[in-house]
Amino acid sequence: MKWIVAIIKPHRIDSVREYLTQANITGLTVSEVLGFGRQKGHTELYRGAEYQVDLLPKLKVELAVDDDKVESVIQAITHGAHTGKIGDGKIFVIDLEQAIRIRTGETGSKVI
Amino acid sequence: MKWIVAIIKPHRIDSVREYLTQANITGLTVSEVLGFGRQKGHTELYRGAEYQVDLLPKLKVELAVDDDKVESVIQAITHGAHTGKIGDGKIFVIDLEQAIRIRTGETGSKVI
Amino acid sequence: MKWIVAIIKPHRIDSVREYLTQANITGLTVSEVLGFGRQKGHTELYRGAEYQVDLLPKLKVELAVDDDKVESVIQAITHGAHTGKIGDGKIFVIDLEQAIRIRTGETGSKVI
Amino acid sequence: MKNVKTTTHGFALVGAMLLFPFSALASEEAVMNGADTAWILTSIALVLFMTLPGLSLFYGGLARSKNVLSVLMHCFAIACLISILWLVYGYGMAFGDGGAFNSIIGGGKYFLAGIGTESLSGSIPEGVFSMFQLTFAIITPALIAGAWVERIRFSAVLLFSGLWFTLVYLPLCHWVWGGGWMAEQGVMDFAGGIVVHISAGVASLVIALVLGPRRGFPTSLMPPHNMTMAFSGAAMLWVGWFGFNGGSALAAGGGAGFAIMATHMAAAAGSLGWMTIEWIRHGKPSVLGIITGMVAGLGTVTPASGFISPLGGAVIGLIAGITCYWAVIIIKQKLKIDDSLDVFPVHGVGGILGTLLTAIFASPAMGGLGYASEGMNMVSQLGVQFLGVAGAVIWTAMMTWIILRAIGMVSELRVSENDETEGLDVTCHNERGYIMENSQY
Amino acid sequence: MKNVKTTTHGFALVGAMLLFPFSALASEEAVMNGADTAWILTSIALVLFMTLPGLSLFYGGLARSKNVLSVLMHCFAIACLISILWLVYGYGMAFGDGGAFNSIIGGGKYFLAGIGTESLSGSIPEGVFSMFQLTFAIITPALIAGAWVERIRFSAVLLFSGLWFTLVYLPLCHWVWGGGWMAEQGVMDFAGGIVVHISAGVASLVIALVLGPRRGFPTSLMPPHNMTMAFSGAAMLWVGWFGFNGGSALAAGGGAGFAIMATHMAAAAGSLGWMTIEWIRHGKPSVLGIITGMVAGLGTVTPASGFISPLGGAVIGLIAGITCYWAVIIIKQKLKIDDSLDVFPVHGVGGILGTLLTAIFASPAMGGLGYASEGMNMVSQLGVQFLGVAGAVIWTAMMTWIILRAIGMVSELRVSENDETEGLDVTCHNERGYIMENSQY
Amino acid sequence: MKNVKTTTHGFALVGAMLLFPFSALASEEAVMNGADTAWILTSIALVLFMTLPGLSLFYGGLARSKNVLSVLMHCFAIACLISILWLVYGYGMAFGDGGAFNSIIGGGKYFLAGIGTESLSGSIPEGVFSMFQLTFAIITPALIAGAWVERIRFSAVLLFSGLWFTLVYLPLCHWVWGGGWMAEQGVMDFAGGIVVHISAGVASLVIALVLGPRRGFPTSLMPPHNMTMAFSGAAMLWVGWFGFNGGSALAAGGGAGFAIMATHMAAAAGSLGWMTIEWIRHGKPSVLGIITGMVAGLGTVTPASGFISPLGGAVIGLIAGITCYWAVIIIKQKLKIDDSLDVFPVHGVGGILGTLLTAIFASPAMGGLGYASEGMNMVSQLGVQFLGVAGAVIWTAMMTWIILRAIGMVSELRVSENDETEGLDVTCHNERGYIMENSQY
Ligand SMILES: Nc1ncnc2c1ncn2[C@@H]1O[C@H](COP(=O)(O)OP(=O)(O)O)[C@@H](O)[C@H]1O
Ligand SMILES: Nc1ncnc2c1ncn2[C@@H]1O[C@H](COP(=O)(O)OP(=O)(O)O)[C@@H](O)[C@H]1O
Ligand SMILES: Nc1ncnc2c1ncn2[C@@H]1O[C@H](COP(=O)(O)OP(=O)(O)O)[C@@H](O)[C@H]1O
Repeated sequence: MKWIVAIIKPHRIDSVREYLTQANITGLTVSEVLGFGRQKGHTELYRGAEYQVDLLPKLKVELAVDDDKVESVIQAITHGAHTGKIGDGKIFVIDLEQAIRIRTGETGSKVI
Repeated sequence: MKWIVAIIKPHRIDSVREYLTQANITGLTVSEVLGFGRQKGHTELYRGAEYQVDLLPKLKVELAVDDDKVESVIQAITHGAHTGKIGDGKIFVIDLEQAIRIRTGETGSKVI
Repeated sequence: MKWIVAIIKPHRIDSVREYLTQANITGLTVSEVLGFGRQKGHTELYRGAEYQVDLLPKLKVELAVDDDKVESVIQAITHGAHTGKIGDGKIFVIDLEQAIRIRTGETGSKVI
Repeated sequence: MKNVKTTTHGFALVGAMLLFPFSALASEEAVMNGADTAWILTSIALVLFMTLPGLSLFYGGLARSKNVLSVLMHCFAIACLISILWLVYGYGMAFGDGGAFNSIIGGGKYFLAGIGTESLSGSIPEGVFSMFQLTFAIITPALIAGAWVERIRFSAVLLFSGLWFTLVYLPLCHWVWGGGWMAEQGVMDFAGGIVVHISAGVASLVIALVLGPRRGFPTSLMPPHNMTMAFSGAAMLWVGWFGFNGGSALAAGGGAGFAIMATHMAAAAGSLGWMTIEWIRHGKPSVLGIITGMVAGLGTVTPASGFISPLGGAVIGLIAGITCYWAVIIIKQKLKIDDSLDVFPVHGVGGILGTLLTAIFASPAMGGLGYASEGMNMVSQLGVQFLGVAGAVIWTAMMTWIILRAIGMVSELRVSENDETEGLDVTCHNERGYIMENSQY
Repeated sequence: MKNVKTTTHGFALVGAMLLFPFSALASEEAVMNGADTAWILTSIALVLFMTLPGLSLFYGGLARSKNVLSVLMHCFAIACLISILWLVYGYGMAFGDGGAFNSIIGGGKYFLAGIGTESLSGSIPEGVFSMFQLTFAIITPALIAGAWVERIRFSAVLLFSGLWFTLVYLPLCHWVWGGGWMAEQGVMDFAGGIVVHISAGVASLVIALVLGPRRGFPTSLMPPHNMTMAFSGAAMLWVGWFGFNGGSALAAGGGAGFAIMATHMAAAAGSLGWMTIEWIRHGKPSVLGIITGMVAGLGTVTPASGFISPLGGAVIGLIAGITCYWAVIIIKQKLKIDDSLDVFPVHGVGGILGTLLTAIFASPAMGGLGYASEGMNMVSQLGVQFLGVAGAVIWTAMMTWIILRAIGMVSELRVSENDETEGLDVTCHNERGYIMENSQY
Repeated sequence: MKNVKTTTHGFALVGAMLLFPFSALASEEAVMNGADTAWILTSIALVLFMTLPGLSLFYGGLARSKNVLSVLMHCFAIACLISILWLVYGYGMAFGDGGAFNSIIGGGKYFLAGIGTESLSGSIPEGVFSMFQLTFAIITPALIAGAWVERIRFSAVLLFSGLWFTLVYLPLCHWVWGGGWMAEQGVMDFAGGIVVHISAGVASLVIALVLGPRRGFPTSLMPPHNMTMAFSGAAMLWVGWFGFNGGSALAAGGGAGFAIMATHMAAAAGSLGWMTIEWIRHGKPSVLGIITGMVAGLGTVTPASGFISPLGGAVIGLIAGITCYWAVIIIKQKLKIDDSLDVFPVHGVGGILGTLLTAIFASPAMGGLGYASEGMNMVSQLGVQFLGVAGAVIWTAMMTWIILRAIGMVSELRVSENDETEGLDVTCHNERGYIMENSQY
C-alpha cells in the first residue's frame, strides 16, 4: 500500500474528487494548509503598511491506496487539479506499511 | 520507529488520549481535517437550495512511536476511538527513519 | 528523497523560513496543528469553571527534499525553531518514494 | 384604564401622586405628551435591540460553535411567536380590564381591537404603550433559552414558550403592572424584577432539572465558542437596558434620568464586583466574568431602578456582582445543575435580591425616592416585597413544571444523543454557523 | 414649502387633512415641534443603523468569506458617495420645487443652500427632514449590492450607484414624496414600497441578467460564510425599521406607534410564514429562512405601515413570507437567475405586493386608517397603486439597463475570472476578512 | 440665543450666561423641556453605544486574535471604572462650582448628592445632563486603549485610566465646558475636539513612546485579525456619533439637525478622501482605509459640528481624511512609533485640525453659524483656538508622562516577553476569543 499526499489548489477539489471517484477511490482525507513555492503570493495593505503574503491557501489530500491503484490515482489527481498555471501543486508517494479500520479491527488493503 | 496516522471522530479525542496515556505515550500532534468515506454526510439548506455535505469533520492524530510500542498504540487508539458506527476512522502505519528534538538536537527513539 | 515533518512553535515560522531559504529550499507546506507533549499548557476559566488546555497551537512544516539536502534542512529548521525552551518541537524524517508536479507531470527530485 | 394606567410599569400608579403629580393630572384630561411618546418610541427600539441581536449574541457566543445557530433561532422564533400571541390575546390579558377577576387576570382588547391612534395610556398613545410592553414579553421567555441550549428540540421550544407566556408571564405581568393582586398589595417592581427576571430565572432552574444536563456535563467543560460575540451581545444589553429601565418611567423627564443613572451605576459596580472577586480567587479577571457581573448588576437593579439614587444603584450592583458569582458556583459547580448559561443564578437570584433590596434603597433614608404606596416604611415594604417574590417563585416553578410535563407527554423534550453530539445547527436547522475560507469548495 | 411638507414621506401630504389636521394646521404657522424633532433625530440614527452596520452585516454574512470585505466595502462606499451627492443636488432634486416640471423632477437647494437651523419642514427642522430622507437614499442603492456581490468591479459599483441614484432614485422619490406625478395621482407609499423596495428589487433583477451569474452558479452552491453575522445584521434591520416606518409618520404620536406595531407584526408573521413553509417542505426550519421571512415581511409592509391596523400588518407579513419564499425558488432555482442575495424576489416582489395590498388593508373595512386622497375606495385606490407599481417597474428597469450599458461601454463590469476565483477581498481591496490565531506569523 | 444655542455641550456652564441667554433664563424659571430631554436620553444610549460595543469592536478587530479579548476587556473595564469615579467625584469636579478656583477646577456634588429628579441643567434634568457627560468621560480613556494594546498589563490599564481621568480629563472638561479658563477665553469646542480627541490623541503618543513598541514592530506586520469586527465597530461609531455631536446641542431642534448633518457629511467626505488617496497611491482602496477615513472625518468635525454648515462639514471631513492618512504614514512608517492603532495620527491630529478649522468654518462668510463670543472674527477666534490647542497638548503630554512614570515606579507597565508572545487573552485573562468547531474536545 502507498500513502499519497497531494497539495492542490483549493478550488480544484471538486474536480479531483470526481476523477478519484471514477478511479474507484472511496476514501480520502482533506486538510487546509498553506503552501510556499514558486507561485507568487499577494500584497495586503493596512493603513499604508504593505504586507507580503507568500503562504497561499492550498488543500492537502491524503489517501491510502493499494499498490496497483497508485498510477490511476496519480492520473486522477493530476487531471483533476491541473490548470496549467504555476501553483497547481504536487503529489508525493510514501510507502504505507499497515492500515487498520477502527470500527472492525480489520487490517490491510481491504480497509482502504 | 513508526509514524502512526489515525483519523478519528472529533468527540473521541479525549478518550483516545486517555488510552494513549495509559500506554505511556506522552507526545502527539492533532489536526482538524475533513474526511470522505463510507459514512454519509448531511444536507444543508440555504433559501431552498439543498447542499450535500459529504466531507465530514474528523481529527487526524499523528504520533511517532518506537517499534515495540506500535501494537499497544494501535490498541489504545482503537479502543479510544471505537463507537461501532460507520465513520469511526482508520489507523495508518508508516516507517519513520529519524526523529530529532529541536531543543536539544538529540535524535532517535529517546526523542519521542 | 525524504519527506520531512517538523512540528514547531508558531512564532518561529518566519525564522525557520529564512534559514530554509538560505539552505536553498524553495517549497514547503505549513499547517496549523495542536500539539501535546512535555510542554505545559494553560488554564482557562469560564464563570468559575477551570479548564485545563494541554493541546497547544503548533505549526507543522512539511517538505520533500533531496537526500543530500536532508542534513542541511534539519540544521536550518533546528536553528530557526530553537528557543531552548520545552516545546520547541521535533523533526521527523520519512522516506519518500516519488514526487510529481501536477502542472507538468514531471517526476522525481527536480520537482521539489 | 385609569386603574391600569396608574399601575403600569414605571409604577406611575403609585408614583403618580408621589412623583409625577403633573402628568397624573394631565392623564385625567387625556392629553398626549409628544416628548414622552418620543422617548418611549425610542425605548421600544432599545428593548427589542436587547433581544435582537443583544441577548441572542450574548447567548450564542456562550454556546459551542456547533449549536450557535440553534441558540439564535430560539431567540428569534420566540420573538416572532410572542409578538403574534401578544396581538391576539397577550396585551388584553395583561393590561385589559379583567372585571371581577381583575386581581387574577385581565381580558379584552383581543387583536388590539378598539385601540386607535388616538387611544391613550397615561400620556402616551396606547399603541406605543402596548408595543413597549411587548418588548418585555419578548425578552422574558428568550432569557429562559439560556437554560436549555444545546439539547432541546426546536418544537419543544415553541410549545413551551407559547404556553409559558400564557400561563406564567401574562398573569405575573397583570398582577404587578396590570392592576392585579400584587399591585393591590403595593409590590414595587419598577421594570421587571419579578415579572422578567424572577420568572425567567426560576423557570430556568426547573427546566434544567427536568431536562437534565448536556451530555458530558460536568466532566467535560463546554467553553464559549466566541467570546467576542458574547461581549457584543452583553454591550448591547447594557445600552438597551437604558430603554428597559429608563423607558419604564413612561415619561421623558428626571425620573427616566434617575432610572438610567441607577441602572448604569449598577452595571458598572456589578462588573467591577465580579471582576474583583475573580481576580482575588483565580488570579486573573476575565471578560466573561466582567460581562456576567454586568448582567447581574442590571438584572438586580431593575425592580429598584426608578425608586433609588445613583449611589443606591451602585451599591445594589456591587452586592449583585458578588452574590451572583457565588450563586453560579453553587448551582453549577456544587449542585451540578446544568442551567447551561446560568440563567437562574444570574437573573433569578438577581431578581429576588433586587426586589427585596428595593424596599431598602427606595427609602429616603437611603437616598431613595420613597415608597409607592402611602404609609409604607422599610419593614412593611420589605414584607410586601417578600410576598411578591414568594408568589412569583411558587407560581412560576409550579406552572413551569406542569408545562414541561404536559409537553413531555406529547413529544420528546430533548434531541437524540447523536444529534446532540453532532450539534443542533446541522441536525435541527440544516445549517452551519461558519463556513470559512478554504472550506468553501 | 407647504407643498413639500404635505408631500412628504408619511404621506402627510394627503394625510394632512385626513389624519393629522392639527399638525397640518401647525405647519401653516411654522411652529417647530420638539417632540417630533426628537423622534425623527432618533429615526435618523435608526435608519442609518439599518445600512451601517445592519444591511452590511446581513449581506456580508451571506457572501463567501473570500468576498466578505468587498460586500462591506460596497455598502459603506455607497453610503459615503450618496451622502455627498445628496448634499450637492440630491435633496434639491427630490424635494425642491421643480417649478413647471415639478411633476417630473424637483430642483434648487443645491448644497442645501438656503436651509438654516430655523427652516422647517412641517413640524420639524428642514435639516432634520433632509437627513432623515438621506438615510433612505443611502439604503436603497445599498440594497442593490445584494445582486452583484462576488463578481463586480469596485469602480463599477461607484459609477452605477451614483448614476442610478440620480436617474432612478431621485425621480421616484420626487414622484412619490416630493409632489411629483405619483403623489398627484394619489399613490400611497408610506415609507418606501415603491421608492425603496420596488426600485432596488427591479434594478437587482436587471443587474443579475446583464452581469451574468457568478462562476460556478448554479452547479456549485455558495452557502453563507457566517450565518451569525447575517443574523446580527437581520436583527439590526428589524430594530432600525422602527425608525424607517415609524419615523415616516414624521411625528411622535399615535401614528408612529401604529406604524411600528404594523411593522413589527409583519416582521413576526413573515418570519413564521417562511419558517413554517420550510419546515413543511424540507423538514427543518432554518435561521436563514426565518430571517429572510422577516425581511420579506418588513419590506412588504413598508408602503402600508402607516395606513393599517396591527392585525393588517400581521396578515400582510404572512402573505409576504409565503410569496417571497416561492419567488426565491422560482428566480434562483427555476429560472437560474443569479440575483445573488435574492434582492428581487424579496424586496422587489415584496414591494410590489405591499404597494398593492396597501389599497386593501388601508380600507377601514379591513381595520385600516383610510385612504389618503378623498373619494378613494378600495378599487380605485388599487388602480392607482397599480399605476404606481407599473410606473416604478418600467422606469427602473429601463434606466437601470441603460446605465449598465453605458458603464459597460467605458469599462468592464466584472472582475477577471482569476480574481473572482481568488476572491474580491484580496484582489480588489488588498485585505482579508479574517486572520486567525496561528495564521498570524 | 441664535448664535449660542447651537454652540452648546458643556459650554452650558459658561455658556449659560454667555451663550444661552434664553435657556439660562429658562433655567431661572426652571422649566424642563421634555422634547430636549427625550433627545438627550436617546443620545446617552447612542454615545454609550459608541464605546460598548462600538469602539471595543473597532479596536478588537484591529488587534491580533490572541489579544482580542484583552482589548475588549480594557474598554469595558474602563467604562465601569470611570462610571464609578464619575459618581464619586467626576461630575462634581468637571461641572460643580469650583468657587474661587473655578477657572482651574470645579468641585462639590460628590456622589451626585444634591441632585434630584427635579434638578435642571438648562432645559433638561441635571441627572440626564450628568449621564450624557459621563458617556463622554467613558469614551475618552477608552480611545487611548488603542495605543497600548497587545503589551500592557491589565492593572496598569486600570491605574492609568483612573489617574488620567482625574488629572487630565476632568480638568480639560472643566476648562472647556465647565466654565474654566478656556471657556473664559472663548475657546469653541462643540462636542469634544479638545476635551476628547486631542487629549486622547496626545496621551496615546506619549504612551507609545514610554511603553515602547510591540515585539516585532516594525519588521513583522501585525494585520487586523477580524476586519468584519472592525467594520461593525466603525459603523456603530458613525451612528453613535449622531448622539455625540447632535446631543451636544442639548436640545431637540434645528441646531441638533445641523450638527448631525455636518457630522454625517464629514464622515462621508473623510471616508472618500482616505479611499481616494489609497486608490491613487496603492492602486486599491481598502475597508480599513475607508473606515479610518470615517473616524478621521468624525473626530475632526467634532469641535466644529454645531457651528458650521453641512458643506463646511464635508470640506472639513475631506481635509481630515487626507491629513490623517499622511499623519499615520509619518508616525508609524517614518518615525516608527508604535501607537498601535494610530490614535494620535487620527484623533490627535484630527482634534487639533478640527479645533483650528472651527475658527474658519464657523464664520458666516464660510456658511457657518457664527462665533460663540461676541466681537470675535476669524483671526481672533483662530488665536483663541490655538491657545486652547496648545494648552490641551501641553497639559495632556505632561500629565500623561508623569502618570506613566509614577505607575512605572510601583509596577511594570508591560507584560513579560513570553506573555506578549503567547497573547494577552490567555496570559492575562485566562480565556480565548474563539474556540471553533472541532477544537471543542
Ligand atoms: N518541496 C516541497 N515540499 C512540500 N510541499 C511543497 C514543496 N514544493 C512545493 N510544495 C507545495 O506545492 C505547492 C505548489 O508549488 P509551486 O512551486 O507554487 O507550484 P508548482 O506546483 O506549479 O511547481 C506549494 O504551495 C506548496 O504547498
Ligand atoms: N483510503 C483512505 N485514505 C485516507 N483516509 C481515509 C481513507 N478511507 C477513509 N479515510 C478516512 O477515514 C474516515 C472514516 O472512513 P469511513 O469509510 O467513513 O468509515 P470507516 O472508518 O468506518 O470505514 C474518512 O472520513 C476519511 O477521513
Ligand atoms: N511522539 C510524538 N509524535 C508526534 N508529535 C510529537 C511527539 N512528541 C511531541 N510531539 C509534538 O512536538 C511538540 C513539542 O513537544 P514537547 O514534548 O512539548 O517539547 P520538546 O519538543 O521540547 O520535547 C508537541 O506539542 C507535539 O506537537
